[in-house]
Amino acid sequence: MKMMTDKNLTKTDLEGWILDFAGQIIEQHLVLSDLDAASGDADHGSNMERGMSALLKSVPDWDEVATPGEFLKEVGLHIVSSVGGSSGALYGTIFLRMARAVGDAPSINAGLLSDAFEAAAQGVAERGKVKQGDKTMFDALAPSVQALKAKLTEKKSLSEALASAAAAAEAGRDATFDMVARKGKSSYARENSRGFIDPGATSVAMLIRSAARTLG
Amino acid sequence: MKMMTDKNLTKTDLEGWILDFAGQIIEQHLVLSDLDAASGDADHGSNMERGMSALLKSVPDWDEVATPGEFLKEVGLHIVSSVGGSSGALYGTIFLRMARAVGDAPSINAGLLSDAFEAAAQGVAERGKVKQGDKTMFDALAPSVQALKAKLTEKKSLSEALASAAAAAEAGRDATFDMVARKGKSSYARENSRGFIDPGATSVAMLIRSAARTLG
Amino acid sequence: MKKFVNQPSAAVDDYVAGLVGAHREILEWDAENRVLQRREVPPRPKVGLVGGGGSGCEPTHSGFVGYGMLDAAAPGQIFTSPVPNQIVAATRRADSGKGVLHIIKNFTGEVMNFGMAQEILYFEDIDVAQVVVNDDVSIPDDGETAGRRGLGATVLVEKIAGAAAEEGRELSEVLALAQKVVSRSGTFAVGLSSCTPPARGKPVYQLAENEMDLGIGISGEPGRERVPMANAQEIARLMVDEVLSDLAPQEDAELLMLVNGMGATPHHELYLLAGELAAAAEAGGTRVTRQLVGNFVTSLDQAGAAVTFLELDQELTGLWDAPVQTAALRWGR
Amino acid sequence: MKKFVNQPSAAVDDYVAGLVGAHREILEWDAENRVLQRREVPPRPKVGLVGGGGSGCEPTHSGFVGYGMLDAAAPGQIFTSPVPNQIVAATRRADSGKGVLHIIKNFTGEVMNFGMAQEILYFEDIDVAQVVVNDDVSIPDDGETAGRRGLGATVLVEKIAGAAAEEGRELSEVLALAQKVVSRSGTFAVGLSSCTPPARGKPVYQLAENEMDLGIGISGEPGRERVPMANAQEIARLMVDEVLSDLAPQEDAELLMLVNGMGATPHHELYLLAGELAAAAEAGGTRVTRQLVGNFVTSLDQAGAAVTFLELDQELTGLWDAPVQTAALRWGR
Ligand SMILES: Nc1ncnc2c1ncn2[C@@H]1O[C@H](COP(=O)(O)OP(=O)(O)O)[C@@H](O)[C@H]1O
Ligand SMILES: Nc1ncnc2c1ncn2[C@@H]1O[C@H](COP(=O)(O)OP(=O)(O)O)[C@@H](O)[C@H]1O
Ligand SMILES: [Mg+2]
Ligand SMILES: [Mg+2]
Ligand SMILES: [Mg+2]
Ligand SMILES: [Mg+2]
Repeated sequence: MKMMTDKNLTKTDLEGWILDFAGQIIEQHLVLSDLDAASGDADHGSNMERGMSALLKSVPDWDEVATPGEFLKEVGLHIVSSVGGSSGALYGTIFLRMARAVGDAPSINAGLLSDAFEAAAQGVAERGKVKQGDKTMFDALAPSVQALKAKLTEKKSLSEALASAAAAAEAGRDATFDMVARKGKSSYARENSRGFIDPGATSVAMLIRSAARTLG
Repeated sequence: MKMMTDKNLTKTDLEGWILDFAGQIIEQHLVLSDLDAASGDADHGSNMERGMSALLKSVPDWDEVATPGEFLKEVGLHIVSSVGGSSGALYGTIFLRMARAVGDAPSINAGLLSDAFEAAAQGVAERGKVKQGDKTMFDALAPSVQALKAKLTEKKSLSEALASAAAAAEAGRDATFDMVARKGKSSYARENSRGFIDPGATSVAMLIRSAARTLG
Repeated sequence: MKKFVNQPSAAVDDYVAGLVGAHREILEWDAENRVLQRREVPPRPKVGLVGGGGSGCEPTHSGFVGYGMLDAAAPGQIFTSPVPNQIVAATRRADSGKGVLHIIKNFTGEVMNFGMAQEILYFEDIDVAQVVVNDDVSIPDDGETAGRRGLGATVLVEKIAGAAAEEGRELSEVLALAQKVVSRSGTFAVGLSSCTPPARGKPVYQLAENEMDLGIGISGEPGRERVPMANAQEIARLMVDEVLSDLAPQEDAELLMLVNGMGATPHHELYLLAGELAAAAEAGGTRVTRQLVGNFVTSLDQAGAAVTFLELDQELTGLWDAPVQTAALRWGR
Repeated sequence: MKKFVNQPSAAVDDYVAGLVGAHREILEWDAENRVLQRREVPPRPKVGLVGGGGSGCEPTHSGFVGYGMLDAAAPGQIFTSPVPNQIVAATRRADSGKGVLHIIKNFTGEVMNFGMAQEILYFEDIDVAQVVVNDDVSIPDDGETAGRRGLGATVLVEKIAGAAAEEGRELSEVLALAQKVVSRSGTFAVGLSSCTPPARGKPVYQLAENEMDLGIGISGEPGRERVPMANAQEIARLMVDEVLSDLAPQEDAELLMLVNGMGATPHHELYLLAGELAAAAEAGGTRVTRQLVGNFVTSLDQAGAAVTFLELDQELTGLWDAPVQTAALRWGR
């Protein structure tokens, strides 16, 4: 459907991604809060919804924003300054690190996109002092980045690679079901956090699925 | 069953009455509180229960108390100082006024008992600034006193007169169902107080029924 | 029932023990007479102030015993007014030769038991005056009820009369001030839930999830009418309208506003409501120059709130601002 | 959901409006930066104190802005820590040249957002120190969790560090005192109900009628374990045991005890519980020499209570007793 090639994503493409993601979040926010209710504080959906609604309102006014890097930075700053909570800092970090990674490139090819996602995952690991298996969004993000990289190394198309990344994110999300949380508010529930899917992993899986849908 | 005549009630007879009444209250106190819950503050049963339990504990120690008047006064003081609330003041008044009416008579005949009940009703009317139809205990007490007096005037036995008084009290109690409260906490509910039986009228009906059972 | 309570029948005693333990510098419990009293007898004679009423409405009156407010309080059982003996003992304690003011909330039980206490005190050498607080505008003044209940104005009467007594004024002046506060106050309360008396173990009544109860009191009895739940601004307008249309303060009046939680209403909601209440009052032209927001005249664990307005003048404002040091109200010391 | 609230998304703004309106002499709201600050800039330079955290825990931190406690607070959305921009603005406001102490409750979101604020502030000419409050003994210190939460000790840190700052002490000293309070404090909380965030409109979780939830926090997340409801004395013993076995105060230690309601727990129950808590603590040989009882670190409309013990010394006691004048804590002025 898209007329661009696999390889060169513009600011407009990224905007398509983020608007799609924002739409998903706004649609699903009650589900995300319900997931957070199981062992957290029941606000992941409303946090993300607040940030994404504000973003949707504000994006049309970003006249100055031309490059993918500027766009990602604006998204990151916007999230940092409107979401709050863990997810505000973490989603903010995701986009700010992606922005740093893409620099002032006028467009993003598959390799750069993969580097940007890797930087994002690295950022979450640092900011959250988190590793895989801690039952957080990192359990969706890390495997999706690995899948993306692996597919691209195998010279698959970006479309295929992103599809695989989305599937990996969803598998990672589902794998949090059996984990015991070691980070974030759910960790206070210890053993009782088992048997629920992590809300942040769920929203991250939505983010990557959106990327596959809009950027692939 | 009783070996005494109709006419001469001793302190021991009165004690039988009050102990019977106390037992009834303790057994029925949840019902009384539930009645009070309909438009009052749901405590008439627990108020009366507290007073009657304390009374039951204390009666065996009233060695000095010899005359019916002394006994009634002791009951009244005891209620005034342990029940609190409207019913504490009102039941206290009932027994203190009865005590005043019987004075230091060594025993009570039917006429004196009738006078004592009349004084009690008068006391409630004064203390509560209440009249018939206000949906209070007075609606059970007043007709029972009238019935008692009427039967004795007709030269019926005390037993018969008390039975008639108890029936009148119960009819008065039931008549409160359709009334709108004008006194006490139920009066705040105005129209909404209709359709419930008044708790104080219910406990007073128990008091007179007890009298019929034990003094008749 | 889920409460921090031991034996329901010991709820009042256990509470008093905790209160006195936490405020030893202020309070003392006379267990025999069941009177809560100021630890320190005032250095010079002053008019004594005595409050009393059913428990479950804390911090009324227990939390208001101390410098600048009450000298003694007589707590009854839950929702049951104290017995005359307690009131008599509290009065004796509060008396330092200048007489004692009884502050009575207009509830049948309270009026009757204070009345019996006064009959007893008649024989003693203590001047006793009484003020009956009846600020509840939800009860029509038509003689068809037990009359307007004493609600939030009780706190204002105790604070203002207390400050006057502390200044050394005479009983007649303290009484006149208390009556002035009553005549210039009105309260309206809204319930969002019922409450659960410990001895009962279950709520007094049920409110549906979408209902609120207009015109409630402070002992769990149902209110005047149940209406659909509304938002804070709508509720505030309704409450302000109920009070100010009855109180009819002067245009431009300075008002003291007490926003009172019924026990289970959190700080966040009370202040949010306070903002809407002040806005609604000021929209009518009055000025809200003093505010007190918190759970002060409660009904156990009931959710809900009441607003009390007092039309101030310079004297009342000065006495309100005067120092106070009690368990529940403290400033200036 | 039955709450005094308008648009759920405006709950924080509407609350702040009410709070500031009721305490104009103390507070000011910087709406652009979303910072709640002292109206009066201190007459001479002092260490600034900044608190911040998710809303819904009021009066923490909003009710503690004022003389002797915080200079500014950054309230987040309900149960959501503030964003870095707010914290940066609050820090600028609190700075009067002697540096600023950030008081951070140990929650992931709070730690990360204060962390991001510090990265920004790094480029400004303001000394910033931080104390992370983590007094919740219900969380094992085994590295398998986000770590002990910051609960009731937050109030003690803010009061004691605030008094030290007011005395004119340097940032390093104020920080050291704050850390000393943290290291000598422990808290354990028990929930009797869940709570209802306005945006959610229904309770976070359900507790059965006969259950209580041990080891809860302050943002509605379920606690450590659900056990059958017990009476106040049993609950108090359990709570005291949890805290004191962890804190291990010296034999004969003097303790400050904060008995904190979670939002919907009435005065009557809190003081009743306080009596049992003090008795349980003193049965172990310690002495409870200071008490504070009320709803201070809350979780919206949750029912329940927490106890915090602080092992006092002369310096801490003196700073605790020093004057304070905020919306929620006031004495000595
Ligand atoms: N230390 C951490 N590292 C990575 N992700 C985390 C960490 N802590 C929490 N999260 C993620 O954040 C999500 C919760 O976000 P949210 O509910 O919006 O914030 P909060 O926990 O502050 O209420 C969790 O589901 C988890 O995926
Ligand atoms: N003014 C009054 N005169 C006579 N009886 C009254 C009056 N007010 C209340 N009562 C009686 O008292 C009963 C309530 O007693 P109780 O519940 O124990 O006291 P309270 O109303 O103080 O809670 C009512 O059912 C009514 O019969
Ligand atoms: Mg959350
Ligand atoms: Mg009653
Ligand atoms: Mg009662
Ligand atoms: Mg949160």
